[in-house]
Amino acid sequence: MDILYKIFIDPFVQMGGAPDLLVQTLWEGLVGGVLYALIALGFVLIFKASGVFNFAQGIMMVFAALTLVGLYEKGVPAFLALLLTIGVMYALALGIERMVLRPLVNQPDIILFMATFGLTFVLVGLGELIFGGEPKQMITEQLWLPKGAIDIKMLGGLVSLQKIDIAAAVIASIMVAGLAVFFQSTRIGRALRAVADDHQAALSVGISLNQIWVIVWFTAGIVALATGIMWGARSDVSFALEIIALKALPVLILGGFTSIPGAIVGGLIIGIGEKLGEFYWGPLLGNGIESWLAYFIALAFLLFRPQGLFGEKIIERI
Amino acid sequence: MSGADAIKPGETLLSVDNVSLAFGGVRAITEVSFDIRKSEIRAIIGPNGAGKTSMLNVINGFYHPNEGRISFAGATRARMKPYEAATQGIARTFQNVALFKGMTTLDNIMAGRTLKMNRGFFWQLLRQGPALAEEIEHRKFCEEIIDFLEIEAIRKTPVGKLPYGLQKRVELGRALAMEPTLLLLDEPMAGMNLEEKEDMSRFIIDVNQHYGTTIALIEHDMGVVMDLSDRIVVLEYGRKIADGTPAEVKADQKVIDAYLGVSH
Amino acid sequence: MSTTTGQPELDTFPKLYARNAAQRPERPAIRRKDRGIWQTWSWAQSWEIVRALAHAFAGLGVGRGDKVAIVGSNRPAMYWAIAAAQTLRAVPVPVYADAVADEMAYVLENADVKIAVVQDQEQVDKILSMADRLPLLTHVVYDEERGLEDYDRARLSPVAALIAQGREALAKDPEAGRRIDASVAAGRGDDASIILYTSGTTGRSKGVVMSAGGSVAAASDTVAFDHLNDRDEVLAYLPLAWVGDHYLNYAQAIVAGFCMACPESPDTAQQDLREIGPTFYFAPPRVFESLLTRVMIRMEDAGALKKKMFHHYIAVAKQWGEKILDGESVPLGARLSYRLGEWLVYGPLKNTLGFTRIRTAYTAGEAIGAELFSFYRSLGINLKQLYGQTEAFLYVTCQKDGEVRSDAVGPAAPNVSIRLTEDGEVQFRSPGRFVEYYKDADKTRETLTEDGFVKTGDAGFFDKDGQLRIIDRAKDVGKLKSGAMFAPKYIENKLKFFPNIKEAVAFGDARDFATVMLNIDLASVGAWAERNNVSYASYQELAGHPRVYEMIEEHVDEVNRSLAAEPMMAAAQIARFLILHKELDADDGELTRTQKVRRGFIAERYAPLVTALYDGSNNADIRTEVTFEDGRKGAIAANVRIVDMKRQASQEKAA
Amino acid sequence: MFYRETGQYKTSYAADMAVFPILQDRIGVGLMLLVAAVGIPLFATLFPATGNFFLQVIMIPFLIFALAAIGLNILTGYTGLISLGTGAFMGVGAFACYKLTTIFPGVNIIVWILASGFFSCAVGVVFGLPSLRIKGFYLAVATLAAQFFLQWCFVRVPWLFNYNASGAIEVPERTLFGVALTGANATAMTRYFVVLAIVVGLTWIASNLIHGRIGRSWMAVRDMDIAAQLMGIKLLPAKLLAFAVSSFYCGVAGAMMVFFWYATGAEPEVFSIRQSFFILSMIIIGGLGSLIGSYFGAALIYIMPILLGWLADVSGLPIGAATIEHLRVMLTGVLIIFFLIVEPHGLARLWQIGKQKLRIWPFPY
Amino acid sequence: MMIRSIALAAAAGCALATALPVSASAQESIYVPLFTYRTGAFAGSGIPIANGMSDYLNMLNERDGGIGGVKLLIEECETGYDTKKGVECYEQVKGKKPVITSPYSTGITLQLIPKASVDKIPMLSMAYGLSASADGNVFPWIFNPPATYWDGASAFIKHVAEKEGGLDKLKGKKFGLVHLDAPYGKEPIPLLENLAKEFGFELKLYPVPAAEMQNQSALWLGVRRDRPDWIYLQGWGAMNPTAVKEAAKINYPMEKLVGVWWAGGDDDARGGGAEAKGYKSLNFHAAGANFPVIQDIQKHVIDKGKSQVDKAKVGENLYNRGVYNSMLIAEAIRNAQKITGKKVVTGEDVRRGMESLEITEARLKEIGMEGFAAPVKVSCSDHNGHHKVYVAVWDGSKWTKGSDWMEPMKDKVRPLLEAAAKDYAEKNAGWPKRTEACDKSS
Repeated sequence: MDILYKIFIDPFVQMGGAPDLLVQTLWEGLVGGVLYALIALGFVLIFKASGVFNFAQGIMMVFAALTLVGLYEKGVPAFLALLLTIGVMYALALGIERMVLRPLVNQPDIILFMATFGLTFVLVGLGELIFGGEPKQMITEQLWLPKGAIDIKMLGGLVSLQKIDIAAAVIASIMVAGLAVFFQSTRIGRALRAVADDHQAALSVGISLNQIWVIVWFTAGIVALATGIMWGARSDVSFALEIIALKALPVLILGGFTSIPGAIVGGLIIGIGEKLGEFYWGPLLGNGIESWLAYFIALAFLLFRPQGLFGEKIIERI
Repeated sequence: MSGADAIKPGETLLSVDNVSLAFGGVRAITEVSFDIRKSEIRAIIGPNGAGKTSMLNVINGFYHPNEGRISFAGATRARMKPYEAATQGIARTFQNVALFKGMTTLDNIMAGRTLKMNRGFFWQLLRQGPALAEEIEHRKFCEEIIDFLEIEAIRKTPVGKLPYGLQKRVELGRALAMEPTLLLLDEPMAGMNLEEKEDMSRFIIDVNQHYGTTIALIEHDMGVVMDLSDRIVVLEYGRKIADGTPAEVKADQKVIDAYLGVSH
Repeated sequence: MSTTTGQPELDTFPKLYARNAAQRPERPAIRRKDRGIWQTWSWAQSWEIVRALAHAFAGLGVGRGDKVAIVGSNRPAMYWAIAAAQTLRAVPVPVYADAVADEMAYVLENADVKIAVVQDQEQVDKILSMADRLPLLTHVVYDEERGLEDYDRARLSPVAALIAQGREALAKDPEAGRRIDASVAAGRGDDASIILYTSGTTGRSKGVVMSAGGSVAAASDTVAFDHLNDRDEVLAYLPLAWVGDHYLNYAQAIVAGFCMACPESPDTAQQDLREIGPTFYFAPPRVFESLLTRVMIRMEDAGALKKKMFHHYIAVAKQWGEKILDGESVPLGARLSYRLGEWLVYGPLKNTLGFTRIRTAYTAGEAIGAELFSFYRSLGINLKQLYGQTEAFLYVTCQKDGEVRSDAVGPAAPNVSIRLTEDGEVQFRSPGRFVEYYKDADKTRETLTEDGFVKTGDAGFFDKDGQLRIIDRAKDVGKLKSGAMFAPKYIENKLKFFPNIKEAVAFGDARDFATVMLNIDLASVGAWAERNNVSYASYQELAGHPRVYEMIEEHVDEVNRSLAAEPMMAAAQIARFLILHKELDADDGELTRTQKVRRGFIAERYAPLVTALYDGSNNADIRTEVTFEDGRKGAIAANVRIVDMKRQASQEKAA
Repeated sequence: MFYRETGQYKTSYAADMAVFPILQDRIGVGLMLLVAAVGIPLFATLFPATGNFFLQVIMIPFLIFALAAIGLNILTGYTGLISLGTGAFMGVGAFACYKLTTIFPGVNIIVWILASGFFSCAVGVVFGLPSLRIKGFYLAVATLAAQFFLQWCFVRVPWLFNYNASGAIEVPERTLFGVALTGANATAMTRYFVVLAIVVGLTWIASNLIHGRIGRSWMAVRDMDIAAQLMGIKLLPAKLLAFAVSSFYCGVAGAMMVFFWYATGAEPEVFSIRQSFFILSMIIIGGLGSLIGSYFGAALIYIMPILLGWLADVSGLPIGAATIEHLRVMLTGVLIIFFLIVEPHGLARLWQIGKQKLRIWPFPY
Repeated sequence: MMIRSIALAAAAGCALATALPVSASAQESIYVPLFTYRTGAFAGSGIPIANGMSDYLNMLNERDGGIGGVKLLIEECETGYDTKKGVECYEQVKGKKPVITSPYSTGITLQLIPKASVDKIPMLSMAYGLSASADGNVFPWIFNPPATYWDGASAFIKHVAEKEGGLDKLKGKKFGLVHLDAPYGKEPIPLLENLAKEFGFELKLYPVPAAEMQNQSALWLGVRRDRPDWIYLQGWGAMNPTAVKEAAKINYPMEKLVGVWWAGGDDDARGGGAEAKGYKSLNFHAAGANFPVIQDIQKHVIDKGKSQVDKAKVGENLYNRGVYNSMLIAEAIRNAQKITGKKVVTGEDVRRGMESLEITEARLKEIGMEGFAAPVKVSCSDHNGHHKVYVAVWDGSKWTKGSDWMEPMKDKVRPLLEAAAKDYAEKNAGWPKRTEACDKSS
């Protein structure tokens, strides 16, 4: 009975008992979720347009952040470094398209997946070779990102919102909105959507698939850079961050591999779910359950909706 | 199986009773009833989108009808899983060849024997003794089919490399390996040239005569259908509009209007 | 001198069969690729089946002297049926399975066939369609059930059922077994063993009757000559009704006790050959030729390095291979180089061709090009030539190991005597000599001399090594108007040695000069065309292509040079030639079933072309009827170009 | 070139259905086994220093990884279910073996190595359950749940590591006929022989399974699951069996890794997600749906970096260990991509093509 | 067929075998391999340590021509903090007769502990690895001076008691242990639990899964909820800076956050920025470059361009730790030379040298390390020494000394440790009894 109480009653008693903590937990979950969603967004962009399950998305995030910080450390002014990094991400997209995607066009998904796996090795090696393996401080201030916290007294307690987290949420929203506008209202964006729906159709519109790949990978690179800056600001910039990127995977299961809203909503559900789980139920198992909780949340969802959050019910055609 | 064996040629093997099927709001089949008699060749025809393939899918359990019943070999059912259909002796081929592309012709046909093979896991580990004996026994059976379908030369060729016509033949072989009581053929001659169609027709007739297999087939080529089948069901927009011998169907005004009148 | 003379009781095939079953019961007698594997029957099993079948045949009324037609491809059941008939002292009559109904009807009618053992529905249908012409035919036995389910069974039985039935009867009734044994024992050397119908280059086929004793004796001689034993294996892929198959596979197998393997189907014969890897092999030159053509074509597509290696070692083989094969002394370096070549090229090549295990191989039937012949020999294949005839039960001459040449066919086979008449015709007397032409005493008298020699109808001479050289059919050797000798086949063969030329038909008898009609080889020229960017849509278009003409002209020119080098032939150099717009085809009667050209028929059929060849025109129109595979008839029309050749001066002096 | 298939005809189905129907292949396999069982040990005896290094650093892990790769290949290559939980399943085997041998120290360790496979087998089946409803990459991600959950258990359930203060598996010494098989006193040679025997035996069994009814039903599920159902193949049991067998192999590999390779102990970290990816890359580079490919993949992915490092060493270039490592990592990635471009179906396909070329040598096709 | 690949591997191996420089020139020099990790997720801590280790030994070669006139053959082997590669490194160096190994990874250490006695190569796991290996009677070949994790945890409690006003004030207090959820991180738990019982304080555990090192917000929310009075941080790599930042985020008082010595990297604290000011970390050596020994390194190695170190980072905490580690190795070798009278010593000699190592204040001064570290003494039974540590405080830009050198609670640690060693030997059936003779301390 005791255990049942601990599982089903106690956490809610706690929530009610310290609503400020609940709000704080939700906020942390929200911020974590936003960042997961951003990584997932990178995956989705690439998967949608080129069918590639980009395992290297996590490393791209680290690589982007590392390039930014590394350039700064080498004496490049912060905003110039940011511009240069964007350039590097473009070059990377171009290189990947030329040297990986193009030779492997029309290969089965798993082969492309594996190629991106090889890509992670290349990026890890390259990143460490150029910038060294030491963890680096994110140049938060130099990029005019806010520091400190806003403490709000509420619900009989204190809810502390880190400005950087607020910035992260804002930037994430701007990026998502920007992408939405990009997809809806620009020629290239529409082309991208056409590619996602039907490669043939896209070709007939007169858009080169190769160009689209470059654009998509570049866009994913930009998203990775943004994510890298945010995560870097929360801890530091090192290759250990790569593992965090795996968190985007349950988000993908939940949201679907091709759905941008899915990635965002999935990210938030996972982020909030795992923070609540860890915070209120984690102590039952001695904490640290965050490492797998997200996957179980995603799996549980999947059992009820195999098509994911925003996927349509699949009728198997024979 | 014994149920199906007990039925004599000419008696009803399968009856479809007032079956309706809908996907979401789209009605694929509406209140269709017909029967298939043992040892006959039964054709299901109709214009594209008439619900023919859906009908086959209902018969072998891929789709579950929203309404109506299906009786096979005396047993009536509302829901059945595809592998249950397989155990009961219903085999089929697909409109778009659904072979196991990574396997050879022989392995594909051997896969059709899966249900008949039952040596335990332990012997499978060793692939000796009873397991090997069983493999050999079924290999012999499959070789008969290979011989029957004249595909000796491609026995060990991966099916992915075969031309389309041969793939269809291998698929027929795989279905035959199940020793089906009822064989469902979904457009067995689609995309074939004249010669291949003649071959396939010959095989279908031979299967029917040689093994006494009951066959239900969907086919677009009217000439072939009229020649091959004993009786024909005509569907249009998911409804049955005619049912009878080729001659009767040919003479049916509704069929002429709906189907034969349109160039196909 | 035959090995069986000491044992008079072993003078028929059934007796030998029984001996094999007793002496080597476990050794394989016959195999067939069927249901994916080589189904094998040992001599004991095989003999048991033959006896059962014989019993069943007897039940169908087959008795001594009755004729049993055998129609089908090489399959154990067919061979068993032959043996079963012989067991009953009946006479098997194998018939070409691809014969059209009319041809077949003639043979069956002529042979007074009582029952027919056929392969499948196709043959059953054929025979049923001519049933009214065959009043004597009482029963048809078939091997394959397929498609025959609904046929009236009164006069139709499956061979398997007969065997089962016979087996059961033999098991039940010891008396039945004794009857069979008695029939075997009663068999005598002068029983008719088989009737083989010759395809005949002209006219209707004749039934060549062989005696049991003679057949056994002949086979025993060659078995001893080539040291064949019961470890040998052959692939029975030649037409069952042809003497070659009956002799080389059936007769020799029974005498030597070796195993004969039947291919799965004619389409897979090449693959089956590769699997079985026969130790004794026979093929007509055209088979070797097309194999070589295919080898060369496939090598064309190989990488440069591999190609270079291939040609290098082929050159090495050309230089040393035959010497090594003949046991001559060869420098160590060459030997090593050859050894390397064996590992890199010859071994794998023989392996892909299925020749790895060959101990003895023969070719015969027509002349074989020196290049072609030595190509195979240089790889280490003991390829030899023989000269033979149906009337001789195959062997007349054959070459001894180590004394092999391409331009001659060897000395007389063991126990064969040969003489040449004054006008050069070759005549022989041999143990296997035929008894008579069935029901054709006139023809028999025409062919068989008083003293028991057979007139071969071939012209030839013995060269200085004592090997026979065949020039042509004696009656075909003609004279140009100038009186110079014109041997059409000799010219044709020279032309056909070029891979690009598939067939050649030479004219010139009683004419001013020699001319030829040619068929290009589609595979070879097609490949050449592809390499040289010559596009074409049909055989006809390719055959008429100016560049093809150019190429063929070079070949003809080369032949002329070589003819000029031979005093007897120099006058018959080719003055004009044309390339035919269609392939000569047995279905159109242009070739015999053994793929020999029927010159007279062709001259008639293509009369306008022949006229044009001699009236100096540069081209001619021709329209010919053709028979398609499904039996439909059609016609092709074409305008064929004719090319004038420069003739060489006779080089007698220079040479 | 080496092949002389002429005359190698089959007169029985047993011979025709043999795994190596061609004599030359059988000779080749025999030679390989001879080299592995006699040649390599001989070499190691003659040159003990390099020999030991060779056995310990190259051969033993190579064989173990090959076995794990075979395990994953059964699941991914043959049944078409991608798994990213290999590392954890290996861990289950290792921990199970540790528990078994410490609870029942009297039973021979080899028995427990094999028995431990059944534990990972059971765990594999549980985590294979979602495979009925989800496919492809979705399933792959779902298997990550197994990876992270199990890894968490390895750290968090002290019972699993016998409450060791080190928190790790401490491999006790186990002997067979007085010869140490595990622990620091077990020579590389002894361990090599045990590993070789187990890996060869299990490879043989895998080959048996794959060539029989079960293998066919797996491949049927992989190639066309709808049609497979129609053949009477039940998807869930077939998939779960694949998970079970696959996990068994991974479990045994994991147990061997700790007991016969590391031989003294191992931290849970060994069974991390990296291990999963490591094995996955082996089968993809080696060739999906190929046993030999599993060996090739293991060789390329595991041995190649060692060779690269060694080459850098030998080359004597004045570059630091870290730079070499960076280059090595990069080059590994480049080679993975390179091989995928050259032959997306893996080294096994290259091998197949090469073999075919030899069979039809000197012809190009 | 699969075996063919084995042959391929074998062929490759043969090439490898013939080319490996086996026991090259071991006679003229002393071979000291250094297992380092300059790559991978933990490179941040690995690089300064690796630099410190190499630079000190190189300095000895440059300045003194080695030890006792014998050159040191120093070779780094990159492990990437990966056990797999660590084992590879070990096998690679084993053939070349190293006199000592220092694996610099708890995982690799655990691997190598049983091998050390078999291969006769002593192992130094300086203040890491298996705490129980401090028992020289059970682990004659393993050395882990100057302090174990348990010493560290006890020192933390001592420090707290000092600040709170005595051990008796601990009663009813709440302590948190934020640790990496891995064997290393969990190591202090048994000791802290014992002490909790004894002194009546409450212990709360906050494990950080390895995959979540940089995602700790939920954990720190828990800290905020539980409000522990003090927190001990047993973290590693990227976990540390994240923890410090998160602590700052929830406004946890920095002076009550104490890290183990491995949580005391400059980068660990720097990440927290200004808010990290006051963060504490245990230490057993000084940070900073103001020591003669560091000056010598600067002069003889770095200035000559023979180091990979970034000049700005010389004297950082972890760099100095590398130096300290190498100093222990060097002193053990020197001691071995002294005991045996040999110049070129073997692994067995160095084991003896290590076991009778005593570095006094005087000796520290001699080697330019006065004030750099506390004296060290190792004995046959005590391979650790449980030496003094101090609390370092981050002043916002560098580490400063925040307390005096203090003794850990040796009396609490030692019994626990001996029990653990006994337990280890029992669990590892057939663990060899110590047969090595004992040298008098020099």
